[in-house]
Formats: sequence, structure tokens, C-alpha cells
Amino acid sequence: MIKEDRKKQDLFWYVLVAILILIPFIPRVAANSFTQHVFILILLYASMSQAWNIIGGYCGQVSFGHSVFFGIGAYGAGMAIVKYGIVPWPGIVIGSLIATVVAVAISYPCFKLKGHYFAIATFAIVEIFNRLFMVWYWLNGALGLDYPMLKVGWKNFVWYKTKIPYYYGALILFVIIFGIVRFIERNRFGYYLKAVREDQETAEAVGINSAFIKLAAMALSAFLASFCGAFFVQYNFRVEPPMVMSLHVSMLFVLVTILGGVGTFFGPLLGAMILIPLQEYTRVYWGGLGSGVDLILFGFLIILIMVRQPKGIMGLINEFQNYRNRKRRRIISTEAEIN
Amino acid sequence: MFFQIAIDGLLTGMVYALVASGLSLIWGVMDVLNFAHGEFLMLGMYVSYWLGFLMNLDPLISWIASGVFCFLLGVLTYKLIIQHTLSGPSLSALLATFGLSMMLKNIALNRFSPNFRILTGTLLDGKRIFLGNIVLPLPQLITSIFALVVVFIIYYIIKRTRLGWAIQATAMDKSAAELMGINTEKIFLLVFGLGGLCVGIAGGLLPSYLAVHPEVGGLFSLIAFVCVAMGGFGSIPGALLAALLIGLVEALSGFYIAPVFKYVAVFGLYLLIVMVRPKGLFGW
Amino acid sequence: MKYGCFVILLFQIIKSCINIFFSLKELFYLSYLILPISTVTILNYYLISANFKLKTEGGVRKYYKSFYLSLENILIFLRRKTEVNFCKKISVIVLTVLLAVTVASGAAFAQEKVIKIGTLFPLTGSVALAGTRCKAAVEAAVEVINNAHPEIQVPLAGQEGILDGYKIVLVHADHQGKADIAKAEAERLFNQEKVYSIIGCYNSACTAPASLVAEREGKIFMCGCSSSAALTERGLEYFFRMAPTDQTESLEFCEVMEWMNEAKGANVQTIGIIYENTEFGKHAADEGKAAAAAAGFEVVADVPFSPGATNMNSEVQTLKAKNPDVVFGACLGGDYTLWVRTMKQMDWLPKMCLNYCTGYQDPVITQQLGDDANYFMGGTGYAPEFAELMPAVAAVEKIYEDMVDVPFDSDSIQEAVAVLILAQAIEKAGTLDYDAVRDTLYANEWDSPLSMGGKVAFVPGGQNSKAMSMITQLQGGEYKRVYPVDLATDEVVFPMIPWNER
Amino acid sequence: MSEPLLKIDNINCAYDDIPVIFGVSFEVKAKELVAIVGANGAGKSTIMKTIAGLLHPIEGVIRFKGEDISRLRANQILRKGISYVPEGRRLFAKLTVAENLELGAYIEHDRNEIEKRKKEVLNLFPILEERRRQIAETLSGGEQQMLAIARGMMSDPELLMLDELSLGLMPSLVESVMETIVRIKERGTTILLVEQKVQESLEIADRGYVIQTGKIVQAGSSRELLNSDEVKKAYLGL
Amino acid sequence: MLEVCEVSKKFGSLVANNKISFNVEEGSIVGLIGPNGAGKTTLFNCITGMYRPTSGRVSFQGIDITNLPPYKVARLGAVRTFQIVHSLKEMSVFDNVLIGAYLREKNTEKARELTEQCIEICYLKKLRDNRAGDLAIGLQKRLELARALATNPKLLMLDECMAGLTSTEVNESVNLIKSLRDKGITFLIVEHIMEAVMPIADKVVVLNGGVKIAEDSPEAVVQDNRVIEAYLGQKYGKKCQLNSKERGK
Repeated sequence: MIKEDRKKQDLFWYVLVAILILIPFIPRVAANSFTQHVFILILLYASMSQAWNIIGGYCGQVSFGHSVFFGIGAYGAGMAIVKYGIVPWPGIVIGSLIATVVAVAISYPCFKLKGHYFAIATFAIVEIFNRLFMVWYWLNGALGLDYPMLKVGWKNFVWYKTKIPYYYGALILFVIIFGIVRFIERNRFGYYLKAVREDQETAEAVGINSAFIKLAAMALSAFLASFCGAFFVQYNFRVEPPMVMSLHVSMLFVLVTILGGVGTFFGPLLGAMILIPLQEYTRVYWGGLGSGVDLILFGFLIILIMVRQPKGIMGLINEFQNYRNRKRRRIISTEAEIN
Repeated sequence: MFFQIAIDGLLTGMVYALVASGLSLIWGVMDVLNFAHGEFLMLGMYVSYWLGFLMNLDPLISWIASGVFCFLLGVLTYKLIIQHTLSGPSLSALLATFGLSMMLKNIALNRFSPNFRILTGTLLDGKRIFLGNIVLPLPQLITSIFALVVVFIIYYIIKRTRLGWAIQATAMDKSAAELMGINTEKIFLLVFGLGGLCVGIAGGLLPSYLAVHPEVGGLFSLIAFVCVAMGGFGSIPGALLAALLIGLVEALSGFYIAPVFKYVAVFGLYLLIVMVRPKGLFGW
Repeated sequence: MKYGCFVILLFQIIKSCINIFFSLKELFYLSYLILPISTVTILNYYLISANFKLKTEGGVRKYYKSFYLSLENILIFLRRKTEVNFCKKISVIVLTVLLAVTVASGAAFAQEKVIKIGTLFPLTGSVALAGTRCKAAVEAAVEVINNAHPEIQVPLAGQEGILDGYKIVLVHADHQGKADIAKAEAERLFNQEKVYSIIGCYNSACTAPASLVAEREGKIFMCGCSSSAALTERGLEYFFRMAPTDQTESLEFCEVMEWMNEAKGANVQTIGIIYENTEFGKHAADEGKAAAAAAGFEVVADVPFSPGATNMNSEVQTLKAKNPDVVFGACLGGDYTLWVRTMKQMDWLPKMCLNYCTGYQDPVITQQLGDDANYFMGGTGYAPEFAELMPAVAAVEKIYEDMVDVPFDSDSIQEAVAVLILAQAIEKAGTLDYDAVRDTLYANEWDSPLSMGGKVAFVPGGQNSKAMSMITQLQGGEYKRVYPVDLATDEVVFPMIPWNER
Repeated sequence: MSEPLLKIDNINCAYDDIPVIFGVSFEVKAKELVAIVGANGAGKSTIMKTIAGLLHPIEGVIRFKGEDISRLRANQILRKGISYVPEGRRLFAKLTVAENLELGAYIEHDRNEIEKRKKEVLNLFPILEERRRQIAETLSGGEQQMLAIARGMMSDPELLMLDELSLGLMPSLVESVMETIVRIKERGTTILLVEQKVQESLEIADRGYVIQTGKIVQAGSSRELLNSDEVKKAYLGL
Repeated sequence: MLEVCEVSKKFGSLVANNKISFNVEEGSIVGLIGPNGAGKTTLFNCITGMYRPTSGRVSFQGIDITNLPPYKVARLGAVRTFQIVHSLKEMSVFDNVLIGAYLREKNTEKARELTEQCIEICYLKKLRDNRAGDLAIGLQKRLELARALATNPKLLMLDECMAGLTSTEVNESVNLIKSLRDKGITFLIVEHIMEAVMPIADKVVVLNGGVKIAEDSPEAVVQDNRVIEAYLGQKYGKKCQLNSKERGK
């Protein structure tokens, strides 16, 4: 039965990717750059949250520090283009490697901490990095790095008039990250992550090197996160610490995942599908009025969803499945009684 | 100079302590990170400001009103939001309070406009005490004394009264506490209210020297988080000590290293401390 | 019947999915969309007593009205019993999803002769105050252009609209002080709302990516008061900025110091700079340092601080310890008052204090700080006390004051200038063609009674070469002009009067 | 025959929609010691939790002294005079012994009454008297169990429900715990006991119920049960 | 197979284990008994590497494991269960066991097969898709056993895995342990239930107050006065003696 379920879920995943590839061909979307923008953000935040999900969801280490890795990736691309005037790719690679090293270096001591202590420690790390980057002269400090006008194309990964290539770029990112997580989830590493999340002592007792598993998860997560950061800066032509490396940015990744369902494969996607359009469209409709009506609404809707569905969207779906199963089970139990 | 700076730091630390002790209480008992804590502070400050502005009440009196207001706000928050999220994973309460903080911040923006406001001509306005070389600004001094008293009262309630034991019991084992006849719902409600009360009192006193605007709570709540974690969750004396330490480090590093690094030093201090004591200064 | 509600919702989902791709508008009128909105609205209205209520803008009122009308529908929806809890839950999710997927339709305007102009300001977030004022300034200017105001001595005020009856319609957007949002909103304004041009963005950090969007679209971006000098050094063709830059102001500050040394024997040598550690503050400080170095002054204290500070003790202590003669300040809003008050507590003042266009020139600062605000100086592009220099402003200011209850400050007035100049250029070019309007903008020197000096002209890159500001000093709660000498009304008070002698 | 103290009528219970208890009815008379025995996962603790108000039955009625208590919350039920000593002790680990006892009498507000009860209870458990100031988690397993019972006694209940007292205790301690239960019963408190140690618990009980997969399969006096073949085979391993 | 040599563990001033030494021979079942707080669990933690002993040495199959972290000990083949159940609550029974199986089988399909076997051995087949946290405590203990088995251990250390079982269930478990022993797994068992330990143990080690007070065959241990006084109690001691005599006959 499990195998059947797995196949069904995978089928769903393939269909989803196929649909996403086709989306820009829908005339309505193709004509509307804002809709494209929303789709790009959905894919980007879904990928980013999935990267967070590896460590925060599957491994259970709630980190508010992922904007640091996001930011380092962004700065990698930004520095390559603005300071060195070359294509962003070497910067992205170097950035992601640095992000991985930084992730391992800061989380090695932090993993001694448990629960909220770890969360607050990552808070502190974001704030420290934010403030350091704000005054780091080499990185232009608070001034940020502004992209000059570049030649359009995949070489620079920059487009000005169209967003379709960005969409496919985000889609590639999405497929890669979700694919990696799918692969992990099905294999030994994924199960080990879950074991560490549920109970570290037990994990150690059955021969899992929990410290290594956590570090590996963090490194992978940071590595993937930095790619998302690089994409983000390529998309926005500007990088500055508050934009990529603040608590607010970190919170968004966490929020998306919680909303969708922590530690589930489709959770980040569902969360991004709800939260990002919510954020963008409330702003579009009511942002112009000023006086924060859009953010009041945004906050209110977040509260509403959480109060009604504390377990996230995946919780709702599980509930629905249980509801169906229960019916089935009820039939089984009555049969048993007759026998 | 050193003493002047140290004293400034300690005075700031007291205010942090007051804000943090409320948070610590909520966190310790319910395991809920209240992201809207800074916004409670902001609303408390507005209450005090408006009372001062419209009715000429001095912050020295209107802290009562803002305390009560934030108490009710806390109670309402629990009733309408937190209560429902407790059935989910602990992160969902965090998400809900994040939404709440966004909402409160922007309601304030909407209603009161983004203007920054400060009370002038209050009793303590600009008054200072000179101790030799050292200047003690009276508003800060009074606020710190208040902070100490309130923190002490809360600590006394928790440690020495039956109600306090009931709160501790609820924190340790909710269903066992219920079996003792403790109405844990009421305790939660009360704890959230008390958390609001602490921060409301702080908010009531602050407008005498700090400008009120919708964004004022942000940094305060961040520092309060660090205070609570540094002191050890649920430990009021821990939060007090941590807050004083943070105030001191903030002031000294701001002066002797560079002002821009003062929060780097504060957060670095936190990391350093939890590396040595993974459960905070007074953690279990 | 149990699933009735569910089925209906399902139907609505399908319907809305179709709607997304085909016809979008009626989605917006789906009654239950209003549920969360009206809840917030009601909450909003009753939460805090109307005493504190500021003047609500007309637009918001209109929205409120439509919400109440649909209230009845919502009640009917709410009364429908959902027997399965699950259905209730899903309905909430569906509500939010529907809200989320509703695609912007853009208000259609019945008038044909309309020029849409987008405004892009930080209406929320930490600099919301300035953003709100800038937005109101733009609205005031548009009011002047659209309707006949013969009493106002401003170009285009006498006639209705431009280009024989074209009216300007504003589309407002909020970038929350974040660069990525500014870029996204600029794109939306151009592509979705089809605005002709954008006025914005206050924060230089947001102006940079947003103006790039305009440049690529080949559309005009008018910038009022973003002060980063780098903006006009990028060689953009469709970018115009009205206000003087930090660079201009820094040079002016040094000029004042030199003048003081010569004329008054002030003997100021050392400079301390205190600034918020953001794009704006950092930029101002960099320019200040460069100008000071060029003029031969020594910068002894360089004090950045985190905006939204809880206290500024160590910042002021650092200044006090270094004891510079002059302090350059770049602190916004609440930070400015905190800074002044902390200086008072620490019982320290420099001999002279010069501020960039910041908290210093906020019209309410004297209310907030009382006497403590006095004797500070700063660059000012406009203050109500300049009435005799700029007689035409008062009438426009009245319209503006009706909206935000304060007079113009030197930032917001530049945004009004931006709209007026753009409208004048369109009028003069006689066409809406972007290149023609751009060329016209470059080719002429514009009359601008709202600018100090009364003229606006652009140099390549888009900087207004006629932009100027004056050095003022707050004395007795009023901005007194003290420099340049030929326009000065009052003597500068030097050094600043110590706290205990006030 | 008078009304039984506790009467449970055909209750069904479920954890998160998974049914656990199917139509269980039984009763406890005043001053009786009743044992409920059964295998692991049979639903014994669920019944206890339901009576104590931590869970609510889906169907059925629980009557205490003739009053329906099936919808009350745990703290209200305690006020009616039912005290539940939960499985796994559930002490307040960071509080002292005295504070734990104090909390046991939380519903009582009269200071003298509390002191009186404390004295009584400490008489019953002299070992706790020595350790009044000690933090609960530093007590040994047996002492903790004593404290848990003592805490349950502090509210002066008419009905004391004890759940899995012997779990994880060494044999000699099991013995002394059982003796304590007998002593409490002699004071006049009605006791409802849930145990895995079938032999030991039935030896001290007046009556017993055997529960299997959520249903009562056998009832009777403890002697009858001890001698019944089914019980012997299923639970005593004989 | 397992040599515990003069192991001491101190927590501050509290001495939890004081110079305890004993050996576990390959293929035997060793019972470890003693009053609550005698230091049995602490000793377990020292052996498996959860704690680092203050002094002394532990070796397993000739390898010094005193300072190895727990996961390395487990990889060597010495696997434990916990007194307080540590099941992975949010995961299904199957996944719980699968985690153990992955230790020896990197290949997912093979690991799944191994898991199925272990589940069947421990009578958990019916519950394989249930959430582990939903199971009753006794079943969770059995689940822990299954998970430990799936790691294909050489030495299995069970910490009170039969607490809360009725006598009949205890008998079942005892039979299970016996059959596993016959397959070549060595056992070290902490247990309060004498019915479980006495019939199967080849050797019983008795701890009291952190000190080893007896190490002998079960029959001999129940005769020991010190053991009766410290642990079994008079009544129970007699019963055990009777039981063992019966068995002797």
C-alpha cells in the first residue's frame, strides 16, 4: 500500500512540474508581467523554504539564520558583477561555497543548543551578520551594490524587458531543490534526519552520528539557500544587507514553511502558493491607500489561517485523508465485529 | 567616564529587564514565542502618550492605565489567538504572533499616523541628578526603579505564593496541574496578561524620554528575546541579570569599540554565554 | 446537504480558476471576499476612539463604504450552517486562496483624456512618515494641475488639466522601504497600471532599482528628494531629480563653516558625524567626510548608529568624548528627538550642529522637542518661514495641509515640484511621446515657484542644476535663514546656547 | 442498597477519533477498593483519564454521587471529590516536596485545613516528612511514588484513583506501596486501582474488573477472579 | 564479549557508579538488577557512551569503547533500548524500525525487507502503519526492541523493557528473548520483574547504591541475604526462592 502511495505522490509531482513548465504559455500569464512576477516569487520562496525545510523541518532545528546564507549567495553574485565586472556564475559558486563553510562554522557550536536556545542563537547570528555587512567597506556596507546596465542573456543571467527566462530560472531552481529533497526523503539520509528530529538520543543509540547528520543537513540547506539568494539579487539588480540579510527575510522562509506544513515535501510549495500571492496582492490592492491597510490585512489573514489551522495546510490535507481513512476503518471495524 | 557609561548602561538594562520579564513569563510557562511583544510595548507607549497629550496625565500616573491596557491586550491575545494555536506545533503560535505584530504595528500606523511623538513638559522631563561627575537622568532612573520593583514583585509571586506555584506547576506539566484542580486555562490567561502588564508598565513610563512611533517596538523585542534566552527560559532573575548585562555591554562596547558594533557585541555576548552554559545563566 | 457548502465552494474555486484566465473583474465582487476585509475594517473603526483619528483620505472612505454595503451578503454567508468542522476550516483556506489568486484588474476609468502617473513611496515601515507626506504633496500638486485655481501663482494652475483637457490620475503604490518591492511595484505600475510615469521613491536605495525599470521601459522617472548623488551619476536618460544631493549639502556645510571662521571668528576645526547606518545615512556621511577633507577640516568622530535605536547613550558619549566643534547629523524622525534629548541628558552640545534634510526639518519637531530643538542648524529647501522668498507656495500648501495637517517640508515639496515640472514639460512638448518630453525637459529652464530660486533645469544624468538649499537655524521654534548671507534674515547664534542656560 | 459512589454507564472513548473504549460500565461503592486489571493497551488508563476529566467520553454517562460529571473538566471534577494519581507520577519536578503537597490542596483555601491535611498525610508517609524541603526530582523512585499518592490525598478526596503505581518499582517497594494502599483504604477512602500486576492488586482489592481491548470481559470479587481460569491463563501466566 | 572494568561515574559529589566490574560472555543473558536509583541506567549510559565514565574501562569484543560516542558503540554492534520510551513519535512504526535497519543496509529496498522481518518477529505486523506516538507504552517498548533488532546487533541491552506488561505478556517476551539468544544475540537486561529475569538469565549482577553487591547465578542470588534485604524484600524473596526451587525440581 505504501508503495502505491509513493507512486501516486510522485506522479503528482511530475504532473506539477509539467504544468509549471507550461504556465508561461497561458496567454493571460504571458501578457501580464505582474502575474509572472508572482509566479517567480512563488517558485523562489518555495525553493528557499524547501531549503530551510531540510534543516528546520526534516531535521527539526528551527533556524532563523537562513537569511545569512541567502545573503551570502546574493553578495556572491553581486560582487562578481558590480565589483569585478564579470559574469555572476563564479561569484555564485564561490558565494555558495562560502555560505556552506559559514553554515558549518556557525552551526557546529550552535548545535549544542536545544530548542528555543538554538532559535535565538540563530536570531543573534543574523543580527550580527547584518550589522557587520552594514559596515563592511569591501562590500559597500550600507550603500549596497547596484547593478550597472548589463548585456541581457543567460550569460549574465539578467533580463530587463521580459520575465519568462527568470521564470524558467526559478523553475530550474525549484525542480533541483525539490528533486534533491525528494531524493533525500526517500533515502537513508532523510530517515536519519527525521530520527534526529524526533529524538537525538535514540538516533545515537541506533548508530546515527547525529552531530554529523545535522551539520550535513545544515551545509546542504545553506548551499541551496545561497543559490536562491543569488537568483534573488539577479532578479532585483541590487543587493544590500536589509534586503537579503535581515530577520524579516528569515522569518518569511520560516512562515512559508509553517503555513504549508513543517517537515512535509509539499508544505513549502503550498505555503508559498498561499503566502506570496497574499502578500503581493494585498499590497497591490490596498498598499496604495497608504496607512498600512494591506499589512493589517496580511497580518490578520495569517492569524486567521493559524487560528483555524494550526498545523498548516498539510495538516488540513492530512485531516481530510484521515477523514476518509476513518470511514474506511469504521467499515472494517464493523466487519470485525460481525465476525 | 567609565562609571557614567556603565550607569547609563545599567539604567537601559533595567528597562530591558522589565520588557524581558514579561516575555520570559509567557515563554517559560507556555512555550510560546510572543513576537508581538514589542508591539505591546508600542501600544502601551501610545496609551501613555495619549493620556499625557489629551488629559495632561503624567507618565508617572498613566503607567497604571497602560499596564491595565496591555494586561487586557494580553488576555485578549490569548483568548482569540494563542488558545487556538496551542493544538498545533509550537511554531504555529509563533506564526500567529508574527501576524499579530504586523497587524498591531500597522493599525497603529493607520490610526495614529507614522508621526513620532514624545511627551514634553512632564514632571521628570529633563531633570537630572548630579553625583559628582556622574549625571543621572531622572526619567531613566525612575523607570529603572519601577522595573526593579515590578520584576521583584513578579518574582515574589512566582516563588512564594500558591498562585506562583500553580503557574510553575502548569509550566512543568499541564495535565498534572489540571489534576490538582488548577484551571490551567485561567493560568495561561493570567500569564499572558501578566506578560502584557510588565511590558505595559514599561511602555507607560518610556514616553517621558523616548519618542513613540509604530516601529518603536522592533529592537526592544529583539533584545528582550536575547535577554530571556540568555537568562534561561522562565527564569525571572535570569532575565533581570541578562538584561543588566546586555545594557552594560551595549553601553561599554558602544563607547570603547564603536557605536555601530554595540549590538554585535550584545548578540556576540549571548552566543558566548550559551556556548558555556547551553541553558542560559539560570537555565534548568 | 452536509456537503452543500463544500460543493458551493468547490464550484466557486473552479469558477475562479476559469476567471483567472478569462475574465477577471467579477471575481473582485465575489461577496465573500469581503469577509476578512470588512472584519478588519470594523475592527479598525471601533478599536480606538475617533478622538485620535487623523484625517482619513478620501480613497479610504470610499473603500469602507463599499465594504459596508456587502456586509449583508456576508452575514447570509455566515449564517449558513456548516455541519462538518472540516468544511469550516476549508472555507477559511479557500477564502484566503481566492483572495490570493485574484489577479489585479486595475480600475478602469471612464474618462478618456487621462494621464496616469504612479507614485511609489514608503507608506509603511520605518520611514512611512516621510512617504505619507510625499504622497500627499504629489496629490496636492495634481489637484493644482487638474482643476482651475486662478488664485495660485503656479504654472498650469489657472487651467484645467494639461494638453487641452487631459487630467492626471494618480495610482499609488507602497514599497515599504524595501528595494525589491520597489522594483516589483515599479514594474507593476508600468505594465499593469499602464502609468505614464512614476514619481518616487524617497529612499535612494529604492529609487535605484525602480528607475532602472523605467529606463528599460523608456519611460520617465521623476525623483523628488532621494538624496544619493550616485543616482544621477549613472547616466540614465529618463531619470530626473529635483532636490539637491547630499554632496551639494555637504559642500554647503563646509562653506558655512569657512564663512563662520572668517566672518565671525568662530574657529571651528573639527567635525563629528552622527548618522543612521542605512543607505541614506552612510551616503550622507561619506559625502560629508569627502567635503570636509577637501575643505581642510578634520573629522574626529564618525558615529553610525542603528536606526530605531532604543537609546543613544554610547553614541552621544562618543561624540562628547571626542568633543568636535561641529556635528553633522543625519538622523531621521524618532532617532533625531532621541539624539537631541540624549545630548541634553549628557549635558553636552557642540558649538554648531548642521543637519542633512532629516528629522531637523520635520515641521513638527518644534512641537515635539519644544525649546530643546533650538539653535540646531541644517540645510533647508523649504520652510513656512520662507514665505517671502517663495510667495506662491502658501496656496498649494493649504491644499497639502488639509491632507496631513502639517506644512510642507523640504523633502515633500520636491515631490510636488516633480509633478509640476513633468506636467509643464508635457504641456510644452505638446505630446505624450516619451522622447519628446525628455528632450523638452533637458532643453528648457523651468519656472518653478515651489523650488527655492524659482528655477529648475536639468544637466545630463538628470540632476536639477538649479537645486539649492539654505542653511537655517531654529530660533524660538522658527527656521531662521542664516546663510547664504544675501538671503539671510537673522544672525546665527554661535556657539549653541548650553542646556543649562536655556 | 444505596446509590454507588461512582457509576459508569456504557461509555465510549476515543483518542483523536480512534475508538479505544467500547461500552464500558461498572460501579464503585463507597469505602470499597476496586481494581481494574488488564493487558497493555487494553484501555485501563483511558478509562481513568475519562473519569478524571482529562478526556471526555463520546457516549455514555459517568455519575458521581448521582451527579453527571462526564462533561466536566479535570479541575472541576477534583472539586467534586475525585482525585487521580496519574501514571508515571507526574510530579512537579522543580518544586519542593512541601510545595508539591501544597498544590495538591490547591482547591482548598483555608490555611488551617491545609496544614491539618498536610500533617495527616505526612503521618501516613513519614519518609516525606524528612524530605519536606527537598526538590521533588531528587527523590528516589519509591519516594516519588509516595509523594504522588500523598499529593493525591491532599485534596481529601472521597474517591482516590491510582494508576499503575508499581510501574518501574523494585519488588520490595511494590510491596510497601500495596501496604500503603491498604492503609489508605482503612482510613475510609474509596479507591479505584489500575494495575498490571494482577496478582498483587487483586490480593488487596475487594472487587475487580478485567478489561480486554476496551471491553469489560469479567467482573466479580477478587477471590473469584483470582481463581478463574481465564484470568489465570491470560494474566497470571499459570 | 563485554568487559566492564572498574567503572565509576560521579555527578558532582554524587557517586552513581563505584568501581563496577563484570563480564558478559558471548551468547549469554545477563540480568542487571537493583533498587531504583542504584545506578543501573547510569551504568547503561556509561557502557553505550551516553556518559563518559569518571574512571574505569569498558571494552566490547576486545575494542575499548570507553570514550566512544554512542553511535560508534552502536555501529560496533552494542545496541540499547531506553527505560523511558524514546520512540520517534511522529513516524510510523515501519519507519521507526527502518531507521534501525539502515545501520547495516544502506540499500533502501533491502533495508525495507529487513524491517518487515523484524516487525514480524516482534508481533507488530498489524500496527506497521500506525503512528508510533499513538501506541500504548508497552507496545512502544516492543517497538524499541524491534528497532534495536533491526540494527542486527551482537549485544542487545534492554532497559526495563517489560515494565507494565502482564505476566502472560512477560512470558511471551521471555520466549522471544530466548529465541533471539538462540540466534546468537547476547543480552544484558535491566529488569524489575523477577519472573522475567530469573528463568532466563545465565548470570545476575546486583547493584545497590552504585556498588556491585552480588554477581552469581539467579538461584544463588535469590538466596543472598544482602540482595533480599536491599532489593527483593522478605515476602518477595521467599516467593522467588520457592519458584526457583520448584524449577530446580
